[in-house]
Amino acid sequence: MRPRLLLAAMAAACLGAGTLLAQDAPRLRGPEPFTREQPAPPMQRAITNDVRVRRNYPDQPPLIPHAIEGYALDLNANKCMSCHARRFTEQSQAPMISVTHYQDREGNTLGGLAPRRYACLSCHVPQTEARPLVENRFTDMDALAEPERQTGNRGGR
Amino acid sequence: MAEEFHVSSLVVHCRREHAGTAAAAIEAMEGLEVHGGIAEGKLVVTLETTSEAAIVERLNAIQVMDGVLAATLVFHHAEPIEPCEAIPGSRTP
Amino acid sequence: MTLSRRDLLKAEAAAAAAMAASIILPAEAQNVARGEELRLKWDKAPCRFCGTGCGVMVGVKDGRVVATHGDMRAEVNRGLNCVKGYFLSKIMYGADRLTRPLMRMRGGRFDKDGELTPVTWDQAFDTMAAHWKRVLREKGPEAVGMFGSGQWTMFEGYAASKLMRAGFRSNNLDPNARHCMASAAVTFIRTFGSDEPMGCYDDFEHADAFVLWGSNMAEMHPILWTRITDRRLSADHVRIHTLSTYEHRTTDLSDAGLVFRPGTDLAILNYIANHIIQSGAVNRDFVQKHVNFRLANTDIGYGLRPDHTLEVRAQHANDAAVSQPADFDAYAKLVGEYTLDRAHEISGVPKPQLEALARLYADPKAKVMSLWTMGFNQHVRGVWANHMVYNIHLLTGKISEPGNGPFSLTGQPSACGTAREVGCFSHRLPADMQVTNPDHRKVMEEIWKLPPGLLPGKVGFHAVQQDRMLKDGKLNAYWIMCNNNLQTAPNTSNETYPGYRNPANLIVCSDPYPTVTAMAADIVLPTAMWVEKEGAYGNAERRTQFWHELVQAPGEARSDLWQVMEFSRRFTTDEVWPAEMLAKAPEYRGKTLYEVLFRNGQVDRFPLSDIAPGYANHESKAFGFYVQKGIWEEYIRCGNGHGHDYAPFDTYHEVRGLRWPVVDGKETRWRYREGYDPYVEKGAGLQFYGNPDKRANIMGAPYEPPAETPDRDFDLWLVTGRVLEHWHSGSMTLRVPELYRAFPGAVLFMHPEDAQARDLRRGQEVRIVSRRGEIRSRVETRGRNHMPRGVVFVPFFDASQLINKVTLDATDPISKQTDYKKCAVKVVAAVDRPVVTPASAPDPRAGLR
Amino acid sequence: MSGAERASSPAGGGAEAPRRRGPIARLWHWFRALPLVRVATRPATSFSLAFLTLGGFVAGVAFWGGFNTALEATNRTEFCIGCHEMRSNVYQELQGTVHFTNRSGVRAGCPDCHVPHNWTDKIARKMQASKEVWGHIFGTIATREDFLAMRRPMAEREWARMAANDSLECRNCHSAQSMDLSRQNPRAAAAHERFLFSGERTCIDCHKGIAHRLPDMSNVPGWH
Repeated sequence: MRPRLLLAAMAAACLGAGTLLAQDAPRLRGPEPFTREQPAPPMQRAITNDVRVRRNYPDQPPLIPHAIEGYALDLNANKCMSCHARRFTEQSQAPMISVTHYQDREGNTLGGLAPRRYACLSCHVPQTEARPLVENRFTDMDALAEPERQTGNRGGR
Repeated sequence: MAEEFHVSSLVVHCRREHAGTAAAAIEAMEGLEVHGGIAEGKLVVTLETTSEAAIVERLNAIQVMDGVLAATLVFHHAEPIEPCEAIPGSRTP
Repeated sequence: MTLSRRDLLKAEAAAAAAMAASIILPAEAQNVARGEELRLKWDKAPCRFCGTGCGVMVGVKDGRVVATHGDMRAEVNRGLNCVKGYFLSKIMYGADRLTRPLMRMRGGRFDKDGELTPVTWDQAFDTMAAHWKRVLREKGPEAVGMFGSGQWTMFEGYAASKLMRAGFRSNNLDPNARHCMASAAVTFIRTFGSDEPMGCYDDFEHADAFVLWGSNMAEMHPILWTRITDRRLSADHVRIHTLSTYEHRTTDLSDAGLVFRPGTDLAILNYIANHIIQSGAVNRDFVQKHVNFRLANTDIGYGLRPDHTLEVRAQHANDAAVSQPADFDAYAKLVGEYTLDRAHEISGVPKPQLEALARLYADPKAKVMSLWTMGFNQHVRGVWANHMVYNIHLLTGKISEPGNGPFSLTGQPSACGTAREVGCFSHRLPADMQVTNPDHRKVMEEIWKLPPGLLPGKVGFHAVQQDRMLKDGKLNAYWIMCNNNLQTAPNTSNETYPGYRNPANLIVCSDPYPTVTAMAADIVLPTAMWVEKEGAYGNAERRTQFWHELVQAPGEARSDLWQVMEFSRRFTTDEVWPAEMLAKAPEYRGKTLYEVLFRNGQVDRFPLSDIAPGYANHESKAFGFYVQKGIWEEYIRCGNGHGHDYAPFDTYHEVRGLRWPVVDGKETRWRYREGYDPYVEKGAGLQFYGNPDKRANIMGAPYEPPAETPDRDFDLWLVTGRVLEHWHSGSMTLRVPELYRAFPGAVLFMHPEDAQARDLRRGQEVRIVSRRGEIRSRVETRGRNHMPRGVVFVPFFDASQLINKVTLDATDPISKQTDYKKCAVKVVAAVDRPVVTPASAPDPRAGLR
Repeated sequence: MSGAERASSPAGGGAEAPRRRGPIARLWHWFRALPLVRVATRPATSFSLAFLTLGGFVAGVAFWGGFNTALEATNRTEFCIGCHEMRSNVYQELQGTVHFTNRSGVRAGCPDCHVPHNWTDKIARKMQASKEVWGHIFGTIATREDFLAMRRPMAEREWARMAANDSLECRNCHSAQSMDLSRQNPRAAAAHERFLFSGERTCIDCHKGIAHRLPDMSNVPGWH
């Protein structure tokens, strides 16, 4: 057992970043050869650090930076709203749902959360610590409008 | 709570004959700007405020103006007033 | 906060409002502060993911998509998108986009066992053409095939269909929509004589009750679900009943969640029909005027290979689609066996729940909308299930009117527009016409200006059959476009992959990304996607939506439309048509297929100057005419005047889609109903005019068990499906970091007590084993799905956990659609053992004992 | 109940004496006939005082032990989910939560949250619980529908009980004193600091529906 572990560690150290890429690829592309067995990676932990994530563009729904496990979202109760509804934001210090959420399909402003917006998780999703397998080269409008501000900012995300 | 700034936009349907005066009244309000649509009776208006409450308040004020039929919110975006780099989104691995 | 960012946002806010009000702002107003460089160009496009067909506004800056948001003016979604739709901006920018054609090479030459190597388009196409010609010469048209897509634009599907049927004279064209909604499509035709729903999304705002048959809309059709929840939460009397084999987010928001044993929905449906009859709720007048009764052949097998025991044993495996005329009494007698007790016994659903549902359908005052997707369609008796829900609506007359009707949801963005309307199935031509009907072929030969008798009348290989034929060496030239079939076909290790690697076959895959399928192909062609080309999609409510080319595809990537047309240049009629056809049309001698099919005086009718100013169009530029417009105007001749009317090309670039039939510029919301549908004769009230006698068919059929049922060795039901965050096998969504991190890998959803009984715990690695193969996954006993005991669920989006190595390639014998929802597996702890690469694939016939 | 059925069944006692006794009567006679019982029921004539005292003590211990054993037996999750109402409703829901499985494998069973740990409260709770036996016998929540209809009043009873005892059962495991705020996420830490440590709220005020699904929450303070 021990020698095999050592060997594996050495191999990993030698190959470095190149190996990383090679390991990542099959996960998004499937095993090569196709019939090879793939171990299942561990389930990823949820990100629960409460840190707001910058949006890619203004209309992107904010991501959920906290745990939502066990939160009720059914006909009886909507747990999200017990913090994010306007009247609870002072005690919860959570961001209020956007004012667009008070409008019905016809554009009329309502007294509370519009029923069509009730299923929060259709648009807002929590995140795990999983490292994206492939980089995404999307650039936001700031990058195009103000290229100088982007240096050193995008790499970290 | 951190200072926020909110940008939103409205379409204000007016009676055509009142569109000019409504536009002037809207322009007179703080943070509001009319971008066009006077001829069509559908004003394109942007709002800059520091809270959601202010948006709703202005929206209500516009709705009761003379000649205004309806004011519909189209767009809304909010973010803290600090520079974007300070938003610790980049801390996540 | 810098001034410029604020101004940028303000400019966007103003643009959004202007767009919503259809106001063109003066230039200086758009450029709030910084002038030209801040301006985003906004255009409409339908979402590229599901069949809902949400409207999206796409913001472009410097040739790149930089923002998207829900289109306020789109009637489908009125400004809302689901999380996938909100991230459309990023789907084109995965770092591993394919930008050059790749071909398996060794020593500078094509070699099936070589490595994928960058080549030029000419090298790739020349190699393909040489192989295609050899196969056509040696084996004939039945040995070439194409696997298309419900993600194709309508133009692409049309061009491909033309090339396959008229060019290569082969009907071996099938779309991935076969896996998705063939059962619905086939049953619409069998019942109403015309495909696609009679109602539309406007039903959502009118119904008193919604019944979801095996559909998890909260995850799979989230925006339509917002319209249902809106209705449910806005009107107190509205009720939602959801039937499923497990509980999920949709049942969370339903008034009743009925969990039944896999496959037993048939018994529930027949019980409801029986209840309607027994309680006197049959709408006699409606039935007398508008309905015929038929009884289906029974014991029809499971669409497996013909030598499979189950097929040999089945009495009507070879005439599964046949039915006999009957009358009300015969039908009533058949469903009379399905009493409440029996339905409960078979399905396991508590009686009060069954009774409440039956009463709802029987209540003449309640307007009921029935909805379904994969639960019904991916079903070895999918056609029957579809029939049975129509039966209920036809018995009660609750159909074709606001709030009342059966509605089939679709998974692919243009399953309706491309696969069904344009006719990309192996048995179909455009506008509901069938390849087996000589009159229909004649119509198409005339429209396509072909010599009479050119179009083949034999139904081609359907999706699963194509894989079997590839493996058996009977299909040797194969082009897969715009889908990931090696990941999504059933029983892939045994039935799909061997065909790809069969030395006799050349496999070509066109895709924007290196998918599982692409990496197993011999030639990989880089494809322009979504707004990198001009396109048209048809959604589930018959709405046709257009979009412009907004950005340029990376590198040498070209659209599927360009690829098909460019490939057609490499064949002359002499090479692919028999001499007697050329004798009938001597003017076509020596012409290329491109000239005959696309330079035919119709498709090439519109000049480049017709393209709306300010928009690129890479296909039209390449070929010198407005390709999409020419195709559209030729295509709409197939259905105009026959209940499948569309508006002229340019109209669709202006509007947010129109629902066909579009007659005199007006769309149709409820087909077959006077007052809404111009095809219904005055005074008739209602006419199912798709059938010659203008009546719909009630089809009686019994409950028959699934192909494979859990037993002592394989003791669990396996159900597969999708998740909210990932669509289209994850090929695009997994490349969006936010979507990837929301649901990074597949898991095995399992009841905690089932886990405990196997000494498993949440997060533990397990093997999921069937008689066909196995994969490794991780146990999930919590989260969005609540499994009943004995049933497990695994999503199929994850390329590292290919659950379709485990699934069974049983299909509905009538629609040929695969049943991905029912097979028997066992789940055991994954003990660490060295990874063994099997020398050869497992025994392919090891399907069932 | 099952005894009565057996007695009336033909296979029960066809060969027995003509005068058939009821099951309780038969049991009583059998009990009375036991030699030890016969001795015990006879007035003491020749036992010493010491013997009687000692005997009394032993009997007391035995009774106490038996009582406690019974108490313990009814204080296990297995006992609670012995009836289908608990097994197919609340227990199913519990299994999907952090109180059932978690990182360290500490599990909270039914009694951990629903039965107080100190003796007097426990006995009081047990006496209340006799009502649940009543409910079981009369089928108050025999079906899923009945259960769902009763969910709000039942939940309200538990919320009220926990609000009244300052969430005693939560605090048996989760002591405010033992919390390490640096290990909580900022949102939780801030909420605990502001509401829990100040005594303004008790656990159940915020943490409703953490082990079971919630009833209709309309008009519940803090819920939308």
